[in-house]
This record gives sequence, structure tokens and C-alpha cells, in this order.
Amino acid sequence: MKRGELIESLINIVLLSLLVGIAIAIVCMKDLFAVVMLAGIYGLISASFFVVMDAVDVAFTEASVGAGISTLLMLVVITMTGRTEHPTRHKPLLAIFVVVVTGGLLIYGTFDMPYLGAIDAPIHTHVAPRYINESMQEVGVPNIVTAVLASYRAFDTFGEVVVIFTAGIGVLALLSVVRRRDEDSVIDSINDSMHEQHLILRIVSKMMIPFIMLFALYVQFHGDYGPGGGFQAGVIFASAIILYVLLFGLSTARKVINQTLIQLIAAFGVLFYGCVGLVSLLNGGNFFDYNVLSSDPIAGQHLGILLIEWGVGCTVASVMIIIFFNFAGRKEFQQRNGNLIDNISKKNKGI
Amino acid sequence: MLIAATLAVLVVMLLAIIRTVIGPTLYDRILAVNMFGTKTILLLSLLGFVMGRPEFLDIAIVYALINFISVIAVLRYSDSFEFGSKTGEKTAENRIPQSGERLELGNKEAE
Amino acid sequence: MLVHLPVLQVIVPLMAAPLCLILKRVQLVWLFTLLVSGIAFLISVLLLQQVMSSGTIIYELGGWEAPWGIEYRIDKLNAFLLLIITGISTVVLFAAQTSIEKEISQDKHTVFYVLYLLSLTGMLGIVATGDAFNVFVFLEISSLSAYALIALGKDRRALWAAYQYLIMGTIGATFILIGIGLMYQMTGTLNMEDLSQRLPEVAQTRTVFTAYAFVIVGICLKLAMFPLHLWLPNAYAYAPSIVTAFFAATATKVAIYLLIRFTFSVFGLSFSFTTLPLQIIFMALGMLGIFVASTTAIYQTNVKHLFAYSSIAQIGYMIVGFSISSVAGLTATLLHLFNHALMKSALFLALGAVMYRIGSVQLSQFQGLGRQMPLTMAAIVIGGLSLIGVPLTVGFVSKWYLLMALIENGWWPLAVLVLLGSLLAIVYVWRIVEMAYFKPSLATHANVKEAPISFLIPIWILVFANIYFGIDTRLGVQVAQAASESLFAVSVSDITIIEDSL
Amino acid sequence: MRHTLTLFVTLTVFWLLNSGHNTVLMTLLGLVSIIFVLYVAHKMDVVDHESQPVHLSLKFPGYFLWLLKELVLANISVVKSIWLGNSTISPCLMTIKSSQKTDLGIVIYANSITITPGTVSVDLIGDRITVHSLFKENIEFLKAGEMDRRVTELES
Amino acid sequence: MIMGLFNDWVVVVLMMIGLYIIIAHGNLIKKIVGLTIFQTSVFIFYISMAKIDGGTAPILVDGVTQYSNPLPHVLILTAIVVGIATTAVALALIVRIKEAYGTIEEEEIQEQDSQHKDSHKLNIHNSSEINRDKKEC
Amino acid sequence: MIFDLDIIRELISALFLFMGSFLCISGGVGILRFPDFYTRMHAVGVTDTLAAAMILIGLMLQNPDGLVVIKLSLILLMTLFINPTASHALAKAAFHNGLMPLIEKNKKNNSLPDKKQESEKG
Repeated sequence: MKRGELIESLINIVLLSLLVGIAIAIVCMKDLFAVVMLAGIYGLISASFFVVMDAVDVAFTEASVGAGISTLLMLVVITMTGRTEHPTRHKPLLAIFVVVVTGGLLIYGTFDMPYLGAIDAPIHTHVAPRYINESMQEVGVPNIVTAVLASYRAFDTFGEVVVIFTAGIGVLALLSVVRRRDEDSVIDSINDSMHEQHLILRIVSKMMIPFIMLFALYVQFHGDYGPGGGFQAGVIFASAIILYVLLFGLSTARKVINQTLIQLIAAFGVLFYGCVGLVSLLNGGNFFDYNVLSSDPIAGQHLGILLIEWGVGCTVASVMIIIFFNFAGRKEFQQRNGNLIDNISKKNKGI
Repeated sequence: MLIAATLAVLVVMLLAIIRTVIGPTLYDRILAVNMFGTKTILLLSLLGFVMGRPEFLDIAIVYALINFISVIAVLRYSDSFEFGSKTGEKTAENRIPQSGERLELGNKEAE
Repeated sequence: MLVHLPVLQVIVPLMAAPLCLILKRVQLVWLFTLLVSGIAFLISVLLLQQVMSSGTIIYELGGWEAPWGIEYRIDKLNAFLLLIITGISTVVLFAAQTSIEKEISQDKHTVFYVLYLLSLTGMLGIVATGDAFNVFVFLEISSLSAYALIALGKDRRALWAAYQYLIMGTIGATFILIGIGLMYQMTGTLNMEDLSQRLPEVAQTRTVFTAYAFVIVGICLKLAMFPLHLWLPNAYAYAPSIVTAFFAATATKVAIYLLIRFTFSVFGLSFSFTTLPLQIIFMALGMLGIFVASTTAIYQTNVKHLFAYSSIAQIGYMIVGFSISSVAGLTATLLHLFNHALMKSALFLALGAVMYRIGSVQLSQFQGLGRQMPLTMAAIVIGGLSLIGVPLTVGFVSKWYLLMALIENGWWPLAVLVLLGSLLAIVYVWRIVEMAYFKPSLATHANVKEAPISFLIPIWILVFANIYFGIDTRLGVQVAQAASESLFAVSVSDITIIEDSL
Repeated sequence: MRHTLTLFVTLTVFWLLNSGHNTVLMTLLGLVSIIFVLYVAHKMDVVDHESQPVHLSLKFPGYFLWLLKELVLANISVVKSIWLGNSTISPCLMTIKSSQKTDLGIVIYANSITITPGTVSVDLIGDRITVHSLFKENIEFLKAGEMDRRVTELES
Repeated sequence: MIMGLFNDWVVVVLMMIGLYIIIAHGNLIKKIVGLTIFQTSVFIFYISMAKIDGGTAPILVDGVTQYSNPLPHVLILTAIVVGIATTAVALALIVRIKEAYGTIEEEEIQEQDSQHKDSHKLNIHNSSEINRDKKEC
Repeated sequence: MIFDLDIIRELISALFLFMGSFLCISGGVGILRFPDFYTRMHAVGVTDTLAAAMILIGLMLQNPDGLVVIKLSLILLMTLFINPTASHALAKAAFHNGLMPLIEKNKKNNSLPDKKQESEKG
């Protein structure tokens, strides 16, 4: 046991040092593409770190979000905004001042903190013991994180879903463009080039996509037993769709995935989550009191968690799709308005 | 042996990061990130065993999927013309080294 | 259903937002939004009544009792805030449809209302909740929708303003998150009530000190308190007029509420004001804010900018009241919170009407508007008078209470300074009056007519409220006093606990 | 239809292998999920002979074992040159012809080339595969065409 | 003590690096990357405090009694979602800023704004302007 | 007898893990040492295929029951399936965007497309 802990802390140190190294590299790099790649790596390492710290659910999320979606979005944006950072501006004095003051304050604050892993730290003795010891009787789900997330603190999770919904609407407000149908065909010729050219990618992806989707649904329904749940499932499902868009082009994907429908599903997810609360309210309990959903409290809890996770999954998947479609659509829109002819000629020359 | 393997993977991760940082071309970076992703999958599988709870391999599977999609995305957009053409990086990548410098390690970043 | 009012307060607008997206038809969406906001207002009135008559309401979400689940805790302070937010939101929405017609492109109208409702939800959630982390979640809902709403502005500078706001806002929110984390680490709980009981035990540690500093700095970033105010003027100036009217009246108020909540309820008076030189810092920053922002306001050429700087100055007054740390001072702050919401929403709505008619709010464009848009300009004048603090307007009431509180503590010089600050307000209000009434009309504005009725009704409702609450001060003062007394009661009992433990 | 059926079977196997929870509820949810995925996959038009290569499933293990042997040998040579230094490598680029008839066959061939270290298929136009290799010998090996022949056999 | 507080100190260092990028760098995308680093460091802080010696992941199995604290995990799950939401909105803003200003460098944007400061002409940014901006840059 | 089997299993597992680690490190050194993008790609190939397979098989032997083995083999299958695809796509993208490989001087003229000569002048 002793040796195991030693090794854990060694891995811990190595991972954290890697994080610091990458952060410093990010400060120095001027090439935004490299910065984004490093940010992706940063996400990967922090997720590994979360596994070392026993936070498997968090690692799961960070894996799909930090390394996946956010890197992807930044990449799309870079293609629209250019790749290099201008070296002109630096006001390091102000920055260093702020950084030193806040950093100093935080270091000062750390000296009275409980040490890493201390068993008698307040957080291990006050609220958490009930979650760990009683949740099996009260909620009946082996994954304590899911129990806390979906039942004890269901309202926080509701807020989280609304946050992601807000982001989707915000992106819609900022980037959506009114499309005219007749322009699709012109765009097709650009976008479909990927799947025409890449025979191997096409075939491999075609094999993969159904499995990715099924894996997402597996994660969705097994959140009670292991790491995973609605949020992670939504992201994975969305990434299957994104893969499809990347390969077959936006216009093909638009035919398969109706944009209006996706927006409705996003709204539906939030409403569905909220309605679970309202039903429990009408059944005489408090908002999100799943005990009243069924005659047996534990069955009620199970049902409630299943339903709200489903709502989360719907919203997250559709919002991620909305976000990606809007970014990609904006890029397409810029191409159309900008130098369409220029593009095509360049493309032809390149091949 | 588990521990040794874990450490080996960590070392390789470090090497991959170095390659990401020094580049020199965009594709070297993508290559390094891709390799880093594979190593993360290994690390995650190993960690499960080191920590004594190997049942959380789903995370590694997700990584494998996400890694694939990321690489495709990077290629999709690096394929697109705007990428780097403005900064003149393309010409740097186009440069073919003379045979004399054939075995030189990593050309300096052209920008 | 009455027992569920606290949660319905937040849930009703929250659930309405996705419904809006489903409704799609713009006319319908507006009516629906208005209706929802009205219902929320009704709920807040009922809540305030309930709280005033029977004391604090506690609502356990999910049926889990407090430190394990999340609870909503409605006391006099947040019932008051809920009333302000829902009230202003409802009134402002009357004018929304006409206003955004000219400022936002047609296809974004539905999205606008969805974001508006989400933003309202976020603010209500922050105010209603009794859980520290829940505050962060709802803070982000309101902030994210705010960024998007501001970016909907017509001017391209709106985008830049929204971006700056986003950076500052996210840093602020993350600071709050760090603070909450540190508190949690020392106490093991996230519930505010529980925190306030467990914090005194560890109050002497450096970690709690850091936690307090981070929470306060984070809130002050959101609050646009003087040295951290840089994001605010542009955000207010270039956002759509409706958004400005709504945010100017509510967003900073919510931040002030958080400041009060964390200082008085969570950390407790004794910790906040005795272990730290907070009083002096806040007093100085508040005063500096009043003078610097008022002076800057005088030199503005864009009237929205002008009033935005004036808002920063008004925040200064609230901070001064807060820093006195006495019942009277806090009462003054709470009163000013209420009053400032009334004035600024009236003023910015009137500016929205001007924007609607002449498409600009540059000061130079105001020439002669007093004759062409008499009712709108009259509203601006009354709002301005209230801003200065002329008797018979609400502005006077809160300044009076502030002066009284300062004098009660024997801080005469500060009282004089507050009065001097008001003189600066006279200058910038006068510049508008001069432009509007004493300059000939511009030739280009020959066809400008009075604002449409859909603007005039909400503007004048607010203006009458400004005058009514200036004359009949009972409601505001009663609630504010009761709220601040209850806060001090909690804090005082806090002190006795510490003394016992010592 | 045949492809849908095979996809259904493989998806079911995938679910059961992953799940490990064989309660009624879970099985039901699994079934619903699989049907949903099938629906979406159909809408996306990704279910066809390319993505469901049932026809070569029987011959595949034999080929796989042979490939594994090649893989190990190739790895050894590459690792050797990594440690011995850059003077031991002789990178070259060459276009070779493949004899497969279907897209899928070419894909298997190209991927087999890539998966063995030392050779990477760089480009693929029609039946011509451009290969980059670390050593001249690798190209010679590919030119000899054993791998090509085996893949073609697999395909027929 | 060094081992006990090592994580916290690294977190502080990471936070400061993130904050430094946000303040000192003018490129809008770089700022967002800085923001991500800043937020991630807070996640690390929360997750480190949940760790307990000899504990394992908070998923119940037979024969284990010591589990890490699940509550910070829940909070950080929410915070990660909030983070990605913020990033998405910020990136959308950046795309629009690029369209409207033709640049994503803070200084150049401020320069353009100060030039327009006193004119009351609206800088309307809509789709038709994209063309113009493209040509300019 | 069972005891013996366990020891043998452990030993084989350790052997696999050791081989895997060694190959991994080799690949890592290769990615730094090799002179250009295309050659580095071969180094990555080493770590991605055989090294990953060895380590994963080693892990399977560590815990030979049910779900874990299935998941590990799933991961292995995916690495073997995805990595060459990604590598190929990467190489192709690089090649099409004009990144030319370093090659032996005497080989130069018979294999490369004309594009190369153009860019050499520019």
C-alpha cells in the first residue's frame, strides 16, 4: 500500500510538471495553431491527472470536452481568423503586477490548508460522509457522483444544462446566417472534396460512426454504474455527427440533420428535465423530489435519474451540434461572400 | 513492471510534447499530438491497474474516439486553403532541403 | 402551490425560455415573454408579502435537507431584490417589441427573447439561492446570456464590448469559484447558512482570509466597482437599448446583493470588518468612484456613455453606504439600489425611444429634441433630477439616508464629499437639458416625432414610480430597513458566538 | 437489408460486451438504442457493403496473422535504425500499383502498408498508391507484391 | 509540507500563467486559451482537495470503505460545462469581431475604435460589410 | 498447479509490458531523432502499433477476467484500426499541401512528381 501511494504521488508530480511546462510553452508560442494543439494536450494531461486523483467522471468529461470539442472549435476559428499572433503588444508590467499579487495571496492562503489526502480535512468529515455512506440506501445508485449530481444536487445540474443551452442560443444569436437554398450546390463542390479524395477515411469513418453513436448511448445509460452520464454521452454523440460533417460536408449533413429539429431537441431537453421537477411537484413533493415519482422511493429515484440524464443528453448533444454547425456554417458563409472564385481556383491548382 | 511501463509512457509523452513545441511544420505538430493521444490511451489503461481499479476503461475508449475525430478535424481544416497561406508559412514548408542537409535535425521555424 | 413559490420564481422564466424557442412566432413570443415576466413579478410580490409577515422562507430542492441538498432561502433582503428585478424586467419588456424592431435584425428576435428570459432567470437564481455553488451556476447563466445580448447591438463596438465583458466576467466568476473552493476546503460545506456557522471556527486562518479576498474581488469585477469598471461603459453604450435599460437597472444590483450576502450573511460582520481594513478600502474606492466616474461622465459625447459612467458613480454611493457597516448605512445602500434601478431604467428606456426615432444617442443629436419629443425629454429631465437627488424624487430619499448614516457615525467630511459628488451630477444632466431645450432643432430632425406609445407607457410608469416613491417613502424604506436590520441581527449573533467560543 | 442485419448483430454484440449489466431495463434500453442508431445510420447512408464487409470476415484471421508477423519484423528493423542513428535510414518515395478491384480492397491494402512501420501510404489515386518508406528494402518488399497478392485473395 | 501542498502550489503557478496570458497578450484567441488554462487550474485545485489517502474513485464496490469525496467532482463537472459554454460564446464573438474589424489583435481593434470615437456614424456590422473588410485586410 | 499458472501469467505479462515500454521509448526517441516529418511518422508507427498492442496484451494478462479484457481488446482493436487511418490521412494532407520528404539523393529523380522541382526554384 505504501509503495502504491508513493508511485501515485510520483505520477502526480510528473503530470503536474508536464502541465506547467505546457503552460509555459503556450505563453511563448506565437503560432496559434501550435498553441491550440498544446491546449489540447493540456486537456489530455489534466484528464489523466483527474484519473490519478480518483475523479473518473471528471476525467471522462475533460477528455471529451477539453481535448475534443474545445480544441475543435478553436481550430475552426483559427481557420477563419488567421494563424499567427502579432508580437506587437505586451504590457507585461501590469500583468506581472496582477499576477504577483494574486499569486502571492493564494500562496499565502495555502499555508493553512489541509494537506493533500489528509483524512481529517473538513471536507471529508462534514457533508460528504452522508453521500458516501447513505447514498446507496437513499438513492440506490453505485456511482456516488451520479447520485449527488442527479439527485442531491439536481438543481445545480439543471443550471448546468441551462448554461449549455444558453451557450447554444448565444452562438445561434451571434453566428447564424440566413441561407438561401440555391447556393448549396456551389458549396457542395468545395465541401464534398474531402470525401471524394479520402477513400480510406470515408470507409473507416462509415464503419465507425454507428459504433460511436451506440457507445454514446451506452455511456448515457450506464452513468449509474460507472463513469459517464448524460453530459458525456451528449458530447460523444455530437462528435459522431461532427465526424460525419467533417467527411461528408455541411450540406449533406444538413439534409440528414434538420437544423430546426435540432434546436427543438435542445429546447426539449431542458423542458424535459424541468418537467421531471414539475411532475414531482404536482405529486406532492418538492421540486426534483424523485421519491414521489413512484410508490417505492428507490424506484422513484432511479426513474428520476434516468429521465433527467436523458434530458441532459438531449440538450448537450443538440447544443454541441448547433454550435459546430454554426461555426462551420459561418465559415462557409464567409467563403461564399469572400473569395469564392479565388478559392476554387486555388483548390484546383493544389490538386 | 506496471510502474515501469507507466513511467515509460510518461517519458514518451514528454518527448511528444517536445516535438509539438519545436515543430517545425504544422504536420509534425499534428503527428506529435496524435501520438500523444495514443500514449494517453495507454496511460489511462495503465493507471487503472496501478491504482487498483481497472474497470474504468471507458475513458480510454472515449479518448481513442475523440483522438481520431480530432485528427480528422485538424486535417480537414489544415487542408483548407486559408490555413497558413496568409502567413507565408507554406513557402517555408515547400522548401526542399538540399541533399547536404539531409540528415539535419528539425529545421528552424521559418517564421 | 404557495409553498413552492420560491422555486417557481426561478423555474417559470427558466422553463419559458426553451418554450419561446418552440413558439417561434415573434409577436407571440413577445407577448409570452411579457406574460412570464408578469407572472414572475406577481410571484415576487407574493413572496415579499409572505416574508414580511412570516419571516424567512426555506425551500429544500429535491427534498434533501440543507447542507446535503440545495436550499432556497428567501429572506427580506432577497425578496426585495426579486421584486426589483422582476418589476423592472416587466416594465422594460413593454417597450421591447418596438425597440428591437429597429435595432436587431428580424431573424434574431426570438433568440433575443430567449436570451432575455435566461438572463432574468440567472439573476433571480443568484438572488434566491442559499447555496454558494449554485450562485456560481446561475451567475454564469446570467453572464453568458448577457454577453450574447450585448453583442446583438448594431454597432460593431458592441462585439468588442461584449468580448471585454466576457473576459472580465469570466475572470470574476472564476475568482468567485476559487473563493468558494477555499471556503469549502476549510468548512466542508457549500450551504451559506451552514458556512456562516462553520466559518467562525476557522476565521483566523490565512486560507479563509484568501477566500474572502477572492470572493470579494470576483464580485467587484462583476459589480464594476471603480478600478474594475472598465468593461461597463462600452457594454452599456453599444448594447441594444432594451438590454441596457434592463441591465443597468438589475445586473449591478445583483452583484451588490452578492457583496452584501457574502459579507454579512456568510462571513459575518465581525470577520469582514474587524479582521480586515475593509471599511477604509471600500470607503476610499467608493468615493474615488463617485468623483472619477462623474467627472468622466461630464466629458462624454454619447449620452449612453454618459449615463453608464453615471451608473459607476452611483455604484460608488452604494459602496460608501455599504462600507459604513451600520444599519443606517446598509438601509441607504438598499434604498439606493431600489431607487437607482428606477431612475436608470427610466433614463435608458427614454434613450431607447430617442434611438428609435433618430437612430443615435450622440449628445449633439439631442439639439432641440425638447420640442420634438417633449414627453421623452421630460422623462429624461425628471430622471436626471432624481439622479442628482432633488427633493420629491427617489434620488433624494436615498442620498438623504446616506448622509444621515454618515453623520450618525460622525463622518462629516465624507458627507460633504457626497454632496459635492451630487454637484457633478448636476453638470452632466445640465448638458443634456441645455442641448435639448436651449438649442435650435437640427434640420435633419425636422420629421422627428414623439416616441411611440409603447415606449411612453413604460417610461412614464417608471417616471411616476420615481416621483411616487420620492414622496411616499414608506414601502422602500420599510423593506430596506427591515432587511438591513435582519442582516445585522444575524451578524450580531455571530459576534456573540465568537465571544462564547473565545 | 443484409448489411442492416449484420450491423444490427455487430451493434448488439458491441452493446452486450460493453454493458455487463443484463437486467431487463438495460437490455430494453440497449435494444431501443440500437434501433435508434440503425435509424440514424440509415439516414446518414453509412450502411453498405463498404462499411459492413461481411463477405471477407472468414478469410480475415489468416491474413491478420500473416500481417502480425510482418508487423513484428518491420518494427524490429525500424527500432534498430532509431537507436543506430540517421545514417542507417534511406528514405524514399515510390508509387506502386495495386491489383485490388474494390475500394475496400484498396483500403485494406493501403492500411496494411501504413500499419507496418517503415512504410506509409502517402497518396492513393485510382489503383496507384504512393508509398514513403524508411528503407529501400521495404519498397522492394512491396514491389515483390506478396502483400498485394494476399489482400487480393482476401477480397475475392 | 512540500508534498502536502505541492498540488496547491502548482495550481497557483498554473493560474498565474493563465492570468498572465489573459492580461499580457493581445491576441483574442490566445486570451481564450489563457482563460482555459486559468479555469482548468481551478478544476485541478478542486479535484486535488477531494483526494483522500487510501481512497479510490467514488463508485461503490464491495470491500472498499474509503472513497474520495464525490462532491468536488460534481461541482467540477458543472464547472467544466460552464467552461466550454463560455469558450464557445467567446469564440463566436471572436469570429464576429474578425468579420467586423478585420483583425483579432486587441491593439488594432482599439486603434480602429479610437479613430471612430467622435463620429456619430454607426459602424454597422452586417453581412454586407464582410466583403469590404476582407478587401481591406 | 494453479499457483504456477499465475506466476507464469505474471511473468509473461511483465515481459509484454517490458517489450511494450521499450518499443514505446524507441518510438519516442525516433520522433525526436528522425530528420523529417515522413520519417518521424514511421517512428510513431512503431509506438502506435506494436508497442500499444504489447502493453495492452500485458495488461490483459494482469487481470484475465471478463469485462476488463473485453474493453482492453476493444481499445486494442480501435488503436490498430484508427491509427493507420489517421497516419495515412496526415501523410496525404502533408503531401498534398506541398511538404516534400527528404529522400536519398540517388533516388530523387525516379520517383518524385514534378511539383518538387518547381518549388525548389521558388
